[in-house]
Amino acid sequence: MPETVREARRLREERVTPETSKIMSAAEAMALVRDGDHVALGGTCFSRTPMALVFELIRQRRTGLTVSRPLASQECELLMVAGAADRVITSWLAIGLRWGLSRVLREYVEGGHIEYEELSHLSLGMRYKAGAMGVPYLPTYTMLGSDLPAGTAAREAECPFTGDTLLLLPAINPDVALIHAHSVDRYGNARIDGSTHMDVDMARAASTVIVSAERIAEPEEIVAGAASTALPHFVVDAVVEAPYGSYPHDCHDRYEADYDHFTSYVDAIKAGGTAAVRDYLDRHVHSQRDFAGFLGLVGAERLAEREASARELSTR
Amino acid sequence: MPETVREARRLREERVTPETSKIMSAAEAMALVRDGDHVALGGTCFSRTPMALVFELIRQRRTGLTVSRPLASQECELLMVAGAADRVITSWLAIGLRWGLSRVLREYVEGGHIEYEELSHLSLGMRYKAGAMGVPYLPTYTMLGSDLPAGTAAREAECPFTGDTLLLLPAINPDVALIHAHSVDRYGNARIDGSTHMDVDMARAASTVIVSAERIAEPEEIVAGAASTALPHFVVDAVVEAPYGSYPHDCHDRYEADYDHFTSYVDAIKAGGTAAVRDYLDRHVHSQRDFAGFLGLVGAERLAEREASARELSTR
Amino acid sequence: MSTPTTEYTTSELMAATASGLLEDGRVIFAGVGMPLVASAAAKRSHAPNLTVVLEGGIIGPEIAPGRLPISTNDVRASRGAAMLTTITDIFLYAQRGYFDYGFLGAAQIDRYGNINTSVIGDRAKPTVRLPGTGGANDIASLCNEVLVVTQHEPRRFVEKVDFVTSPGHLTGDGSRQRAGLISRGPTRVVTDLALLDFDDSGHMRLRALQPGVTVADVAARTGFELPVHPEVYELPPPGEEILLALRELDPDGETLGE
Amino acid sequence: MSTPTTEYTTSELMAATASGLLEDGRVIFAGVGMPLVASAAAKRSHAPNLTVVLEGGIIGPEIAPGRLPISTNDVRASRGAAMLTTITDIFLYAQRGYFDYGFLGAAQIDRYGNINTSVIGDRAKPTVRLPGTGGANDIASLCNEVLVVTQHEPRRFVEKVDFVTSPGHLTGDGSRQRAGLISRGPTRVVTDLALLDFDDSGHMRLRALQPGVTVADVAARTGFELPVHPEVYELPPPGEEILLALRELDPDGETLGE
Repeated sequence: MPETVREARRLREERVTPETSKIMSAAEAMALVRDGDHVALGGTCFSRTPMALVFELIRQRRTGLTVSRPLASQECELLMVAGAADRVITSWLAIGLRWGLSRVLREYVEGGHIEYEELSHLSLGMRYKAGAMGVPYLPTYTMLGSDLPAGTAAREAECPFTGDTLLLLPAINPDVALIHAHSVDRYGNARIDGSTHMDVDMARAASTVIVSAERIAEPEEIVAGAASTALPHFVVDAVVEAPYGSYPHDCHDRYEADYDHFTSYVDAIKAGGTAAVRDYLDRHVHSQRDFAGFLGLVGAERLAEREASARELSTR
Repeated sequence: MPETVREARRLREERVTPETSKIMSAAEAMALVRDGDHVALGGTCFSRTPMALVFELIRQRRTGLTVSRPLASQECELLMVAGAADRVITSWLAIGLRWGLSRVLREYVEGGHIEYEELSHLSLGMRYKAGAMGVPYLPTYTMLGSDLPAGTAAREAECPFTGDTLLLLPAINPDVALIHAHSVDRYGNARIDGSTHMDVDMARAASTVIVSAERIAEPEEIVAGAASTALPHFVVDAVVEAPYGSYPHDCHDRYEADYDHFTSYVDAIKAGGTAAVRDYLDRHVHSQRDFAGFLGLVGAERLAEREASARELSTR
Repeated sequence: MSTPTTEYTTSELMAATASGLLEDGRVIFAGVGMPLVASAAAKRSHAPNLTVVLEGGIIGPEIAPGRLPISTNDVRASRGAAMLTTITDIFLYAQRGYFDYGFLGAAQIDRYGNINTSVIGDRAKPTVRLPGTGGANDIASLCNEVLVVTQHEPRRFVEKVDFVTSPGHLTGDGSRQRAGLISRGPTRVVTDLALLDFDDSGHMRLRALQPGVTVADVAARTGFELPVHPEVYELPPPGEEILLALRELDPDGETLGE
Repeated sequence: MSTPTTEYTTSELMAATASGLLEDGRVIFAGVGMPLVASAAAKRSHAPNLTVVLEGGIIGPEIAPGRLPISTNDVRASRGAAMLTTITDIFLYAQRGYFDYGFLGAAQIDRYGNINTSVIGDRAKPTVRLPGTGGANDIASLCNEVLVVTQHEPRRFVEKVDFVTSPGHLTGDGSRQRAGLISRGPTRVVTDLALLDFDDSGHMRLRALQPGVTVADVAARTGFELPVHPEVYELPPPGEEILLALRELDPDGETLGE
């Protein structure tokens, strides 16, 4: 990762990202990630996780990654057990409240097998935002007085205007951001429906940005909803078409998460420990040529059922 | 204006803004503004200016105001000549490039009749954003080395992480923000189409927020486009229905500005100096009971023509 | 639901008590699980103009009965919302002072209302690695006042938390303000045994008892000495309206079953 | 247009020269007026994949012929854009390093490329109060490199600007970097007489001449001593393609009439 925001800026200055087609396969896009990179993952918890890209990253057996994410979930368990990630920066890690503590997190942290940095949600958000704004840090009043800052790069400082105690959060400029969007045109102009979580800041902070999307839109469609464009083309380096690209996680207004899938996954871990996660990876990732293979295992019927479930909830 | 962001926070903490109807007339809403307040005006240059509210503020003969705005235009000339504003904070003031230098600005600044603080666009944006984020300042790399910071509240500081020279911009927390939106529900959930300029930050920074809108929407309509809501109800204190509420300025995708109106206005000033502005105010503001009176002078035909002109440009 | 409203689970009792603390017309930042159910039920009963805010960047969701959100970001959580923004942005609203209440659960809470959801044991080499703060630290740091709801067990109510994830009154006597925090911190803790508040020094105090519970019962389940308010009183049992609202939202007892 | 492309106005000449500096595939932050017309014309001729950005928060507008924006925020300016965001946000993209070129006009410019659009005379008591910086200071501070287009008049090309609104190379010799600025500053100035660049010390220099102009002509219209590049050359007259593009955009000569 670039040491400073100025270095990140220099990398960005050197790069020309013209308005030309950036469409490629997930495999081609994940070849842009190098061992040891800091990879920021879009979405949060089991929502709008760039799962098609994460599966491909694991399939390509990338190693030594630092992974950051607002709330980490199954995808981070997979990345840890696959040996892809050896450092995680997040505010929280579990599958979801209903599935209890993460056994994988417990084993990896309690056993000292992973470097784990816990930050509050807003603090991580400020770090991405500083990176996106091109400033070395942002000040806040959060995390003060707690035991959290001691384990992080944050530092306290006195406000030169008011004398207040502030916590300064230094910029994160990830090497790579992986984002799953609802639609994107071939140039990279991306649209995300619903909450954009921390995706926009993490992408703009990153040196390389890969966007997968439920579908490729025509540029005219992006123009027609220009006020809803989340990322402009010049932020984006690669565009990947990935229908159901967050599955088994959810995608706002498109499909609910596959809660039964999570339950089977967690039950298997309860019974077999992290070996069950390796089995999961063998079956769902390594035995499959691509993400479509995994979706084939899930089956069209199940996908349709999760879509119907999201439609039932819609008030739009 | 509250001295610090903490004081602004205390004011906001004390206030309860429940989800109940906040609809009132422009006259009632402008009665919330006190002499001497810092009033931030939404939109920029001749775009989406809250003109119905500004006209009412002048009609009520408020005085001693500090007015801030990203690019100031005709509305600030009117506020200066009306004697409402005696301090202006902006990055630029003229009607628009086509109409040359502002004679009013020249007379008021060169004659020492107004306190005038010039900040760069981003610097003013950072000051509103700090106020909106609830932090005492934000750091940037802009304005360094130029002659602009000397006349402002900004100060240089060394970055504690990188040693870089940074310019720290202190928060502005206006007493009042006046915003013109495309639609708003009775609770204050407001939608702005197109660029939101600096409106969202200035509103969230302010202690009192008054939103006028082209039309009042049903809450269900706001929900249906929830990702496009610019301001949530708890930020907003008053809701004013004001069709053509930016006129003679423009409103994105609704109507173009009335360029002929500007030309007549400027020609009159060229011929008669600031007395012509007083005539303009007498005719368009003080002789009218409300903004509808002004629109009546403009005439339905002209309004329709400006709407048609905006439609011709639409690619949506 | 066929269960009569004279019977209720421990969770229903806690949710009902917590719900009763919420004044109408306010804005509440709720965590998922019991805080969200209690808030949504309040909105369906005595506080129709309560605005619920969720950390996924969701303002004013309408929770569908039987479809309680499982996370504060999921498809269910954003149903019927008036505004959808980012995670970071929602916490910036909190920092600016827009949120009257923050509403949290707790794995461990101490005499000063400090909450631990990070690690049991040593930070560097924990005995149990918990999921972590999520937005809880920010809610505790930034919302105007903080409400906590948790079960009353000695292992939860400890002398001193192993790790301060979410700041309460720290070590009391103004230490919260001295640390630079800009909001009031926890004001009430709701449990299955009691309603607790905090004295002027920031120390937790027994304020009221759940029906049929004694002061001694509470003391026995609290891992530190708990002062008793001079006018301690007994809370009423949950009213019919709030119980029906809770059961409509959670018909299968997913959140309130125990 | 009936005017043959062998004839052109001074403004058309400047716009054509400026347009020729823009490489395809880049992102350009353009001010309204000649910078925008030159950028839009480049996009219609040799640089179809150029992305224009306007300070109103507008990314990738398609300018309608005959409907040139009058401000960088108006209804015309956002036509056909791929993204509409805020003013502040667009400058944050600049700060992050996304914009290859910033493109400005100038009321006054000095030997180090510093620009004044604020005041003639004393700041506190100016002789002429100009409209001010708008986003010009930010463009000059933050875009990766800055292009300037202005008429070549002695009152514009001054020894030292009365007020540094938009920083160029300040006092030369690395002073720009020492002030903390993070980008390169001005690299080229286009006028009706010449194309100027900057030497290693940050001093403006005559690089090329417009057709039929001599070095002496330029010196006579420049208010400071102007070094001449050892390989000074004559620019070609505007090509037919760019002139037609300019005239299609501005058929009534509103911007390029003089």
